[in-house]
Order: sequence, then C-alpha cells, then structure tokens
Amino acid sequence: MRLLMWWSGRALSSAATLLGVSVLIFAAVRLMPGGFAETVLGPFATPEQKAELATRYGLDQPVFMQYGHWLAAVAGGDFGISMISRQPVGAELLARLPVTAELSLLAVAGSVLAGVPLGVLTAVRARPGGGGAAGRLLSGLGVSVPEFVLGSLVVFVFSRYALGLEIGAWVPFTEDPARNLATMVLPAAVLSVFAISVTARTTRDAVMGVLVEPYVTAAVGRGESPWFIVRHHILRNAAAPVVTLLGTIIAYLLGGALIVEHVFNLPGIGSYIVQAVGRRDYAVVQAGVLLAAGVFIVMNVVIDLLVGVLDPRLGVTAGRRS
Amino acid sequence: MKRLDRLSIGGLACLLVLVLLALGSLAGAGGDPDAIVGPRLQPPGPGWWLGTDNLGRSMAPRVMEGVGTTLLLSSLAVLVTAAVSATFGIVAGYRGGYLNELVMRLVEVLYSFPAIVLAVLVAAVLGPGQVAALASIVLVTIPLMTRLVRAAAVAVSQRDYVTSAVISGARLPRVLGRHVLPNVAGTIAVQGTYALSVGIAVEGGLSFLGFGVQPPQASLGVLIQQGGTYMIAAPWLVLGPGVVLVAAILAINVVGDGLRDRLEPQETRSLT
Amino acid sequence: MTGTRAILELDDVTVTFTAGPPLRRIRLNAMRHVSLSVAKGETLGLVGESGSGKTTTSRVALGLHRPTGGTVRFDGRPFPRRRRELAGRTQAVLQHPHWSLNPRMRVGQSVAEPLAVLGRPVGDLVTEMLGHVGLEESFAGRYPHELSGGQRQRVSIARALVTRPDFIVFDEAVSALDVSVQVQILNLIRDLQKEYGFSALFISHDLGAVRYVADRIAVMRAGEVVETADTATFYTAPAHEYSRQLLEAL
Amino acid sequence: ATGTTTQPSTGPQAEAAPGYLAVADDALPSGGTLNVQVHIDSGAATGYDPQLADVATTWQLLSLSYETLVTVGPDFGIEPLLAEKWETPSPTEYVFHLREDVSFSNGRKMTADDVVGSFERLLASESVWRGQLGPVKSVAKDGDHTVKVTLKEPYTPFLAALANVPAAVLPMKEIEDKSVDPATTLLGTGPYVVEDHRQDVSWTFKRNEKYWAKGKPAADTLNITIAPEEAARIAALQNGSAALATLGNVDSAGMLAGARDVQVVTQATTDFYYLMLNTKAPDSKFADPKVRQAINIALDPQQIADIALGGKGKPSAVTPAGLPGACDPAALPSASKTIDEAKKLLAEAGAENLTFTLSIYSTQPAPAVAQVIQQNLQQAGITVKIEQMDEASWSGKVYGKAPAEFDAALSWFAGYADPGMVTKWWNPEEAGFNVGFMTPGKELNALIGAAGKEPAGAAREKALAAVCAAADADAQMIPLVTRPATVAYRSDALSPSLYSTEGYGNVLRLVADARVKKSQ
Amino acid sequence: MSLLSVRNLVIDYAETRALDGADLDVAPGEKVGLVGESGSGKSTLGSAVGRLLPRTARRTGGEVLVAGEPVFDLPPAALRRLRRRHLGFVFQDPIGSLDPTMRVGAQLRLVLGRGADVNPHLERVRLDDPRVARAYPHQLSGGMAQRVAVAMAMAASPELLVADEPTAALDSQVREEVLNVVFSLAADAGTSLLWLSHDLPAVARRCDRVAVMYGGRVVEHGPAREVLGKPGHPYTAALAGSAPAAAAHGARLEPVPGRPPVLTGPSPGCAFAPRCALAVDRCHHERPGPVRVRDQDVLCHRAGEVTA
Ligand SMILES: Nc1ncnc2c1ncn2[C@@H]1O[C@H](COP(=O)(O)OP(=O)(O)OP(=O)(O)O)[C@@H](O)[C@H]1O
Ligand SMILES: Nc1ncnc2c1ncn2[C@@H]1O[C@H](COP(=O)(O)OP(=O)(O)OP(=O)(O)O)[C@@H](O)[C@H]1O
Ligand SMILES: [Mg+2]
Ligand SMILES: [Mg+2]
Repeated sequence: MRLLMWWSGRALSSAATLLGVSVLIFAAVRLMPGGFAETVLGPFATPEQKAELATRYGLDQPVFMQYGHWLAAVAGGDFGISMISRQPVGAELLARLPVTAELSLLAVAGSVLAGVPLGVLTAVRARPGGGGAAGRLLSGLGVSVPEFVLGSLVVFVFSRYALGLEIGAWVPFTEDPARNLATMVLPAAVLSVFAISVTARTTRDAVMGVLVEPYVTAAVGRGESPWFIVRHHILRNAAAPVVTLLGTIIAYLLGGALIVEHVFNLPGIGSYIVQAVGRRDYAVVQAGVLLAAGVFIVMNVVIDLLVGVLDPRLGVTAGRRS
Repeated sequence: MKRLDRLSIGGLACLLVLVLLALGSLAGAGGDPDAIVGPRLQPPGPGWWLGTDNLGRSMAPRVMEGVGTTLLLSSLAVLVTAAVSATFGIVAGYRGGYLNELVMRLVEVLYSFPAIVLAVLVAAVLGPGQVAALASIVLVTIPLMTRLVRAAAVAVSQRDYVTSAVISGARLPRVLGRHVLPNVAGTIAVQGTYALSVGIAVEGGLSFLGFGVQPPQASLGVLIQQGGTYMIAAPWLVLGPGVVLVAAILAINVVGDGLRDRLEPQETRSLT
Repeated sequence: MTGTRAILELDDVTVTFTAGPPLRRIRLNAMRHVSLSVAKGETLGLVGESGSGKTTTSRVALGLHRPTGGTVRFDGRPFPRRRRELAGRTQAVLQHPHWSLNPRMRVGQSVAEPLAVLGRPVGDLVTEMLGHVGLEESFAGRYPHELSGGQRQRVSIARALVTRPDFIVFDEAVSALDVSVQVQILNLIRDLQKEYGFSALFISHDLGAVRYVADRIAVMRAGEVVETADTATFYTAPAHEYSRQLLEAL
Repeated sequence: ATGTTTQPSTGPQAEAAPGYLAVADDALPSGGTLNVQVHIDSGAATGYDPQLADVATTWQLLSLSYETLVTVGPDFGIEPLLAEKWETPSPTEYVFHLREDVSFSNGRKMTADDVVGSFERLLASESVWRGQLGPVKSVAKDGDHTVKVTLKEPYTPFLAALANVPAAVLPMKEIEDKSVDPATTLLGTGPYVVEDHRQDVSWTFKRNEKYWAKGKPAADTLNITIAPEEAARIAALQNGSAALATLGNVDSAGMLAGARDVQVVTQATTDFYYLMLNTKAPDSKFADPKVRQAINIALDPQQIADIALGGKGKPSAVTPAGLPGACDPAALPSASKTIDEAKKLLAEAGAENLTFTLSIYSTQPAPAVAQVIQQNLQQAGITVKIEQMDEASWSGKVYGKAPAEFDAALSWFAGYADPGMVTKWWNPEEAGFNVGFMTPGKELNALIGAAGKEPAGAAREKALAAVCAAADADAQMIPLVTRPATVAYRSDALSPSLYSTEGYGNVLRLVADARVKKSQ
Repeated sequence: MSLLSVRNLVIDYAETRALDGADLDVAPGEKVGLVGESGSGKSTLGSAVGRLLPRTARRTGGEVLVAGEPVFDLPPAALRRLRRRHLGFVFQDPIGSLDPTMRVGAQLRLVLGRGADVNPHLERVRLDDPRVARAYPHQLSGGMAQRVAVAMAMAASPELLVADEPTAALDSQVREEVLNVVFSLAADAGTSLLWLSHDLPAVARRCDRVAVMYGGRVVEHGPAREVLGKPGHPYTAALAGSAPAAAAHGARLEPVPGRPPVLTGPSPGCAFAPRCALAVDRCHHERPGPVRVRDQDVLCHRAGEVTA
C-alpha cells in the first residue's frame, strides 16, 4: 500500500520532469538556426516548396499548437515521422535501442567488474602520505583520455591487427551472437574506460566514508580479516552512491554513447539523434531526447528502489529518518 | 590541517607548467600559432619541434595556444558550474520545501538530456564558438554537481552546529557561507575536478562534431580531433596535444583527490 | 534568583511529526499538550526516558520548531518572524557532541562565532571562556576531530555562554563529561547564573546532575509532562509513579 | 595572385587505361557481394524521386536503379545508355532511338511513353534540373522507340544535362496509375534493385535480373553502409569489411599508405570551391567592386590547392577546370595582378582595414580552405574571422533569408559535365538560390546566356572565356579550386572500374562493372 | 600472569601526546574500571589494547601484551587471530556500531558462523523478542542496540572485553540494564572486563579494581573500593570528591582547580602538579614512579601524604 503511494508520488514527479524535458527540447529544436526547409530542401528550394513542406509537417501552425499536437501524439504512442526518411520515428528508435542498450550494459558491466575492485583497493590501501597513489593515477588516467581519442586509436589499431575483434559492420545479436560481440567489445571497452575511472573514484570515496564508521572498527576489533570486512560490511554500505552512479551512467549511455557510436559507426540512438540535429529533423530529435529522458527517469526510479533495498534506512518503507 | 600529499604536489606542479605554457603563448613565445611555416605534415624537426600540421603550421605554438584555450574555457566553465551548483544546491538543500522541489525538477530535466546532445543543442542554438562551448560544459556539468551538493547540504543542514549558528542569530548568508559551504566543499572540489575533465571532454567532443572553438584558434580538443585523422601518417599531430591533455586532466584529478583528502577531516582506521 | 516574569512560556503545546511517504504519512505526537514556563533567572530541569520528547520541547522553546498546536512566548511575546532579533539572547548546547561543532572551523572560531554574529568584539573572551570550561588556550587552534568527546562538549558550552544570553538550553550537556569536569561545568553554570541571571532549560538523563543545577524539575513521558515540581520536593516526595521509578534507578 | 611557400603538387596519377583509374577485370567471374561504405546517405526530403533530388550523394545512390538516355563516358564524353543512338537534325532538335530490350525491374518493357512522360513530368516539376535541361520546347514520341526533343533555341549542354539522374526515365505508367510512388519506391531500369534501406545506416541492393546489359551487374549483392566518420571507413577498408569506400580527407591516402592491398585513387571532379561575397546586405562591405577585386587578387588558389587540398585540387575559373572547353584560370585578369595592386584597390575604395567574417561549415576540408584564405588575405591587410558551424546552421545563414546576413561564405558547386552548365549559377535570376546575396549584372547575364547557345568549338571557348573574365571582375562569387574525390578499394577483394574524371559526383557510376574477387 | 599488560605505553597523535607512559594490568577474570578526566587518554588506551587506533596515532614507546603477545609487533594475520581469540570491544555509540544494512540476526550469524542459532545469544543479553533478530539496527532502541553489540562482542567468548563508555548515550534506567547484562555475561564466561567510564559510583559498585588516568598515564591502580574510598593520588581524591549525584541539593562541590594538561611531548614531571595542592618543586621536574600505598599503585611523589 505504502509502496503504491510512493509509486504515485514518483510517477507524478517523473511526469513533471518529462513535461519539462518536452518543453525544453521542443523549444531548443525550434531555436536552432538553420530551418528544416533550407537544410532538407537545399539551396535551390523555392519559397513555395518550403511552404509546402512546412504545411506537410504542420510547421506553419503556431508553435504552441505544434507543441500540443506533438504532445498529444506522443501521449498516444506516436512519435511522429522522420522528415528525412519519412519513416515512423518510434520504430526507428526501437530498432536502434538494442545497439545502444547492449553497448551501455557491456560498458557498465566492465566498469563494475574493474572499477569497484579498483576503488575498494585504493580506499583500503589509502594511507596518508602517498599510499594508493598508483590506483589514484590509474583511475585518474581513465578519465583523462577522451573517448574520441581512445576510440580513434582503437579503431586504427584494431583495423590493422584485428585480433578476432571487428570494427564496424555491426550485426544484430539475434542474428549472429559471436560476431555481434566481436563488434561490440571494442566500443564497449572504450566507453567503459571512462566509466571504470569514475566508478573507481566514487567507490573509493564511498568506501572511505564507510571506513570511519564505528561498525567497521567493531568488525576490526572482532578480528575479522580486511577481505571479510570489505565483503560483508563495506561493499553494501558503500553501494548506494556507486549504484546511483552506475544507474546514471547506464542512463547516460542509453541516451547516446554518441561519440563511440560515431567512431565505430554503430547504428545506435546517439548517432541517430545527432544526425537528426544536424539535419534539423525535428521529430527525431524530440522523440530521441524524450526517450533518453524517459529511460533516465525509469533508471532513477530503479536506482532508488535498489538503494532502498541496499540501505534499509533509506528505503521506500522507512517511516522516519533521524 | 593536513598538507597535500606528494602526488598532489606533483599534479600542481604539472598544472603550473601548463599554465606557464599557456601564458607564454599569449605573450607570443613559441611563434604565431596560425602562420604557415613549412611543408605540410612534417615530423618534428628544427623550426617545428612538434612537427607541422596539415596546413604546414608549426604544432608547438598551436599546442601552447591550445592549452590556454582549453584550460581557460574549461576552468571558466567549471567556475560557473561550481558557483551555480553550489548556490542552488546549498540553498535548496538547506531550505528544502518548494524551492528544493523546483530546483531538483529543473536539474532533473537538464540531467535527463543526454549530455552530448545537450551540448550539441546549445552549440546549435547559440552558434558555435567559445561561448557555446562554455555554456555547453556548464549545462552538462551542472546537474550532477547540483544534485550532489544538495545531497551533501541536506546532510550538513541537519547538523547541530548549523542549528547552533541559527540559534545564535546568524543570518542566512553566514549560515550557508560559514557552515554549510565549507562542509560541502569537499564534494564541490571532487565534482569540480570531475567537471573539469568532463568539460575538456565535452569541448573536445564538440570539436569532434564540428561545434567547438573557431578556426584557426587551437584548443586541445580541436588539435586532437584533427590530429586523430592523421594518427598513422603523422602521429605527432595527436601525440603532442594528446599527451598535454592527458597530463592536464590527470593533474587536475590528482590535485582534486588530494584536496578532497585534505578537506576531509575524518580519520580512517586501518583494516588490518 | 526567581524573576518576576517568565522568560519562556509554553502553553498547551502539541507537536505532531508526520513522517513517511506522501499520502501515507505516519503521525507521531512528540509533545502533547505541554505547558511549561521558565522564570527569569531560573533553571528548569527536564528529565524523562529516551524519546519522551525532551529535545523536541527544547526545539520549540528555542523557536526552531513551530508547534502544531498551542502557543509559545519568549519574554512575553511570541517568537519574532526574524530570528535575528533574538540574536545573542538565546543559546543552546545541543545533544550530539559529535556534530555540535563545525568540523572545518577551529575551536576558537566556533566559540567566537556568536560574538561575530552580533558584531561584538572578540578580545580575550574566547580564551577566557575556554578557561572557564577547563580548556587551555592552545585548544583555540585545534579542529574538533582533534578533541576527545568531553572536550568537544566543553567547547559547545563555551560557545553557548560566550554572549551571556538570557536563555540557554542544555540538552545532555554534561552527559559525556567525567565527574570532575561535570562539576566544574555545573558550577560554572551556577556561577554565571548568579552573576548575570540567565534562565536555563537543563535536559538530562542524569538525575544527579539535574538535581545539582535545577530549581524546578519537569518529568516527561511519551510527549506529556507528567510532573513538575521544585527540586527539593521532587527528590524527596515525587508525586507521579513514573517519577518514583526514575528516582529508584538513581 | 602571388604565391608563398608551397609544396609542389603531386603529379597526375597513373591511369589504368586512358580516362580510367581502374578497369574491372572481365576475366574474373561475376557474382558475390560487394561491400561499399560512403560517408552520407541520400538526404532529400522529397524522398527517392530522382527528378527532385538535388544532392550528389542522392544521385549516386539513385543511379543504381535509375538510368538516363545518355551517360557520361571517360573524359566527359557523352555516350549512349537507354538511347542506343541519337541524331541532331538541327541545333534545336534531338532524336533519340531507344533500346528495345529495356525493362523496368518490375518486368515491364520501357517504352517511348515512359521517356516522354518522364520529360514532361520533369518539366512540370519544381526540380532544379528543369533549368539545367535548357529551353525545351516540346517532347514527342515517334513510334515506340523514338523520342524527339525540340528546343526553343540552341543549348549546347543539353546532352550533358540529360546524362544525370534527375533526367532518368521513370516508370510513368505505374506512376500515373498511382501503383508506384517514386518518392518511396525505386523502380527503374538500372542494374540494381533496392532490397532494404535504413536511413543513415545502410542500403542493400540486389542485382536486377531483368537488366538489359548482358553480364551486368557483376556483383549479385551490393551493400552500402553509411559511415559518417572517416576513421570508420578507413578502418573498414583496412580490415576488409568494406571493399570500396569514399574518403573525404585529402590526406587519407597517406593514412592508408601502409595498409596492404588497399588502393587509393583520386578522381578529378569538376566540382569546385568558391567564395561568396554578400553584396546585398544593407551595409555590405563588398558593395564596391574594387574591394571584391582586391580580395580576388589576394586569393591564391594554387596555395589553397596545395595546402588545404594537399595538392589534389587545381585552380578553377567559373567553368570547371578540367572540362573540355573550360577557360584557363591562369589567364584570368586577377591571376596576373599582385598583392600591391590589391592593396591599392582597397585604398582607393577606402577599405584599408577591411575585416569580415567568413562563414563556413565544419565538414573538412572547408575549414582548411578557409584558413588558407585567411592567410592569403592577411597579405593584403584584410582580416578574416572564421565562423564555423554545422551545415544546417550554415545553410540557414546563407540561404535562409533575403537579403542574406552573412559577410562572406565558402561552399562548392557540383561542376557537371559541360562547362556551360555551372556558369548559370552566376545569373542569380536563373539560379535563384543566390538572389539573397548576389546582385545580378546585366552584362554578365547576357554573356552567360550567349555562351549557352554557342555550339561547341572555338567560338564557344571564346564566349566562355568572356564569361570567366566578367565573373572574375564581378567577383561576387569567386571560384577557387576544384574538389577532388578520393576513393579507396581493396585490390584483393575487388576489381572495380573508375573514371579518372567525374562530373556528377558519382563514384558508383561504374559499379555494375565491378568484379568481386572470391579470394577475399 | 596477567591477561592484559600495558607497559609504559606512549601514543602520539599529530601534535598531541595522548598516552604518556601508561601502565595497566588486567588479570584473567578481573573487572577493571578505567576512569579519569575527559581527555586523559582512556579511549586511546582502550583502543590501543586491540591496536584499533586511527591512522594518525603513532606508538612512540612501550608495548601492549595481550596473553603475552606484543599487540603492536604482530603481523596482521596474527593480530587478527589475537583479536578473535582474546578480545572483544563495545563502543559508545550503540546504533553506530551495528551495520545499518544488515538485520541483527544476520550480523550475529556473521560472527557465529553460518547457520548458527542466534536466539540463545540474544537471550543471553535479555533480548527475548524474536522480532529483534529480524530487525534492522535503526529499528532498535539504543539500549537494545547496545545489548546486541554486547552479544556480538561476547559471541566468540573473548578473554577480555573492552567497553568504552558503553552506556554514555543511554538513559539511566536502560544504563543499568545494559551494565547488568555486560557484567553478568562477563561473570558467567569468566571474561575479564576493562570498562571505561565516568560513573565513579557504578565503577566502585561493580569493579574489582580501578585504574585512574590523568595526563596520559594511569596514576593510580588498585582495588576499586580502596582507590575510590581512600585515594592514594591527589587527583583521585579530587575526582572522588566531586560526583554531583553525591551532593545534597543546594550544596556546592569543589572541582579540581585549574585545567587538564595538554601534552605535546613527555611531561617533565607530574602532569597533575600544576593543579595539585600538595605539589612541591620536585613534582614539576621529576616524573613520579610507582609507589605502593596500601593496596594501590600510585604515581605520585607524595603518595602517602594524601588524605581524602
Ligand atoms: N524531525 C522528526 N521527524 C519525525 N519524528 C521525530 C522528529 N524529531 C523527533 N521525532 C520523534 O519524536 C519523539 C520525541 O523525540 P525527542 O528527540 O524529542 O526525544 P528525547 O526525549 O529528546 O529523546 P533522547 O533522550 O533520546 O534524546 C521521538 O519518538 C522521535 O522519534
Ligand atoms: N584523532 C585525534 N587527533 C589528535 N588528538 C586526539 C585525537 N583523538 C584524541 N586526541 C587527544 O588525545 C587525548 C586523549 O584523548 P582520548 O579520546 O583518549 O580521551 P578520553 O579519556 O577518552 O576522553 P573522553 O572521556 O572525553 O572520551 C586528548 O587530549 C585528545 O584531545
Ligand atoms: Mg534528545
Ligand atoms: Mg573517550
């Protein structure tokens, strides 16, 4: 029952956020210089052609009317038609979602597997006066190499020495899982380098916070081994910020692992949105951003639930905090 | 308080060198970054000791200029972000209620925009250039920072020393400035350095997509992006600025971590 | 010692907390119809088991919390909308020694803060105040984490007393102190009270300490004041069953 | 103009045969799958309708399914395609004899009605190409396999204009009975049939089993991947996932230098970069022709070609360099003047400290060209601020308003296959797109019109030279350098045919000849 | 042989000397109270027994022997073994010393071993309600939480339980209950107890021996009633005379005059000398050594002369 109420509260605030996003993206798209007509029809278009195009996509109506129509359509599950491909945007987004989802999940899996241990290690080994420096350097290095540098580097190296991994030529997982993975491993690895670093640093921070807790001292006093303490007490207590971060990373990536998709030429959502921005394909940009926001919001709810499970004090069911 | 550790001091020194390089470029040291001085795509040699680019310009002064552009742009952006996030995060966290709700909704709206899409939109709306890059970095980095600062501020606001100050009759600016701010400063510092690296990445990413600073001005992002296409034929184009960029972000991060540890008064115990 | 007028009057105060998710809140009465008054120059001891509403009462008394029902008057008037008008007139030593001091401020700065708020010169007051609570001058330069639990508590007390306020709340102010320091502090409270006559709400689990400083004692249980009596009367002839239980444990 | 430090431009590439960079090896068996990567998909809002397509990338893709009466051969010669042969009884009359064995990919035989209908549909449309076709008076069939076109007046580029996709023969019967919408369906006589298209992702073409040319197309399947990122295309070539790819960077050949079995060739195209100086803005800095001339003089196209294009382009006049009959850019008046003369002109115009903004889009090599222009003009004391934006913003800025608000802008023209075609764009009244920033000149317009009518020969060359000189003096749109097209392919996977020159930006022009090597 | 033996232990924080040569012995089965002014180093000494000091703390001298093993010189694994076998700790903050993310039962099982029955252990600390095992720490009252903490510390039947003000955060009734639990459990298991406390009457009532700390040293050590009733050290005398609970209403207690010392290095003489009524010149420069007064060991040059 209480859960239900919590959900209704969340649903309301999520709706508010989505509405905000929709207004913002709608306005931004229309504020962008370079109208759709010039972009798509090219320099030779006549005013009549432009007008005809505007009528076709309802762009001649007052802006708030356009917004209203769009919102109503979206509420009914219709994301509109791409002005370039003339295909329904919803279907195209759906077709691209698996690519981006797989990429983000792989990247996040990588960052959990590598980042969390690294973070724990650097925190537990941190000593005033330089200890843990190697770990700090390592995790610093990860955030220091921009995706587009690393991505280009990887593309160059691996296109010469394939090592069983492929660049480009993406195939759906359902078609050929092995080849799909072979094409996804590298971009996911490039993406996760940054995520690993951030995860490691957040983990380090959280673990440092837990290390000063009396129950950790109590466990040390009971003669538990560091590994045991990490496993049973630290991981779970430090998990909340890390889970929050990971959720945010997933959401971010789902919204478009743009640069990596671009560099590796993967047909994901990020590259779709950015190409659409470049072409002023309004419906696509709007729908793409709304989808990304929706994913983000859902992710956030999931994170909150998860964090609540991890830390009963913060849970949905917690009656009071003090 | 604790002194900065050796690693952080190394980072600081590294940053100092980079700042000096940037200042040197402003003062004209290293030569005109836009002048075509020799044949295209020459490997490092006399006259162009970091090689020449695809227009025959010497890379050395370009890298120096690039350091300046990038550092200035991203640190300015981070300052703005830090100021805005700290203000909103602290006030929302301390005050709670509707203000909090409003700020958090706004932040969430921004947050749920995919970062680079947000940046691209900003650049497209404002027209490309430094202002757009700045605004993009700010908008991309604000949500996370505001959220975290707010969370920290909520925790700090419940502390008894804040209540004590209120009881003593301290005005809001004093309560926020003397009590809440310093105690969320660690969060701001860590997030600030993180934002700085994100900022540099966003700037580079924007250049990568063609929205960055305007030619012929160099920024590390632009140089690396352009050099990237020459990675095999002329690796020096990407190596010079790449190494500098990595050094810069690394130094910033290391210093940020050091600051965090320094600002954190709590003491840890060994697990063994 | 007893003033003519009450500095603080709580009249039929009820505080209800709501907690939990929206639309499905739990209501909890932390204070039920509490009426109390503290005369000028008087110390009222407030005792009761954990969770009985003592801290909540003190927050209401300090104007930090608006009661759900009933009225609060400070110095004959309701609390002003702007706290600032009361600056320096009320102070408090709050319950949790761990969080009572700003970890980024040196002890000296913390103690000087109430003066700074008032714009009064600091002078030697900080050193003097630290001396009163048994801390030597060098402590002014330390950070809270470099203090033991008791030392921290003493710093809070010094901070509360430095402006010579009219009304002070001591919420478990001496619980973390060893007896000799406890006595020193309790004596200090008594001496300063004699010297300039502030009023105090002295909250404690420790009936011994309460007896030592309080003029009157109020006993709380589950949000209600079950007994109010003169100290002497209370310790010799408690009226309420619950008071008797408390005294047995002493 | 004066030259500064430059690197000698690379000499002409070795040709596989006269006019060919590569010739497909007929000895190889046909069949197989050909993987191609290009940098951009067709992007017309009008869909697949070839008549409305005005982007070269769209022409390139549509040309796989649609064919024209005539086509462009090596070195811009006009060759038969759907018309077996043609006659020109008079300078205003063209009679085309259609091949009899041509069917659309749905199996229906192509007839003269389709040809006439396509012509009429095109002339009635708002297509840009309508203007390029010239002064067509009438189109009529003469039997099932003959079509006669009558012009109002002589128009020399007519055949060249017919050789491009917008003039393709459409299945008019199906279009008229509305069973086919050319905007959404490709149904032509060409070698390939679309099997699948995902916008901005890929195309899959299957061989047209009904194709009239025996043995063509060689490859059974043609996969075209859209890879906007150059590095991705280079990678695909290196690891063999693409057998052929278009490259945008002039230095990509160098990038692929070490890669085994990868051939990089540069097609000379007739496309060329040009600089627009806006004279229509309310207080235009370029209203005085002297200012524009000074800029024209200070520009150093050779340096632009050498530096910005890595020696791959060459200076061009209004008539694209490389086309038979085009004028010699070195003979232009501005080419022989010095920087001092430019400075003098500026001084006379009272514009000594001229500063202006050059709007460009971010796609390479435009930024490189702009930066060399900036360096060039600095010699004459002119300060250029470069404003780089995405293509959409750029077109909004340049074409969105009349009068346009930009100072100067950089772009390129497709040069087509006849020197008299692109010259039309110097007449804003006819071109339309530049009315917002270019002031029409009566004299120049007359010269352009006259050159169009002049039949090929010395007189035409003279007329064209006059156009070139007049445009050079007018200097509202200043031609700079040609725009080379780089193509790379895997010699172990593919034996393609490629012309040395290309007028319509169609790298895939001879793709039906390409043989896939099984060895891959 | 004593179970715990602290020998001349010196512990420094960054600039503060917290222990300045402390000596302490606890025999098997003994209940020892550790009292002293706040800041005198009780917590530091208590933590040092299990080498649980914060990282900024340094051992400058001396040693701590638990069951004959030098705690500060053991390799990590051996140190852990020693803690497991011989030591148990209970701290001041009851809720904080339990893992907030784990149910009480699960935490106990972590100590007891998988599958163990936690109920007897909860019953030992008088937590009979079966719901306790399923509760999270924040759902417990302070008294209950502290009893859980005691149960956890006692689960492995340590030979020495160090309790650092285990009841300071509890109200007086609950305080008694918890102390009863601690003492009866310790008595049943034959566990020695080192109890850090401010509550002198309770110490006198419950402990066999008491150690009084001042300025980082144990200045007096002996049977509880003797020490608190007939102090051998002037500081103990002052301390014993100032319990507010003992004072009649309206009476005034006189605390020890002056301020507690803050050491940055070894104290040149007796740390109490500046506040001591009996101090003579020698007290200021010469560190007092242990003197036997009746049953007490006293660090004072004038030990015999004190009259309480
Ligand atoms: N902000 C709050 N929100 C919800 N409930 C609260 C809040 N503050 C206090 N309570 C509840 O009100 C009741 C009274 O709490 P209060 O802190 O006044 O007790 P106390 O007598 O001071 O206890 P202690 O001796 O433990 O300090 C408790 O049940 C507490 O849980
Ligand atoms: N982390 C620290 N850094 C620096 N100094 C410290 C630290 N912890 C304690 N001290 C100092 O060491 C001395 C002993 O502290 P300790 O906590 O052992 O005292 P205590 O006897 O337990 O006092 P209390 O009764 O108040 O808890 C004090 O002077 C204190 O200021
Ligand atoms: Mg309380
Ligand atoms: Mg202590």
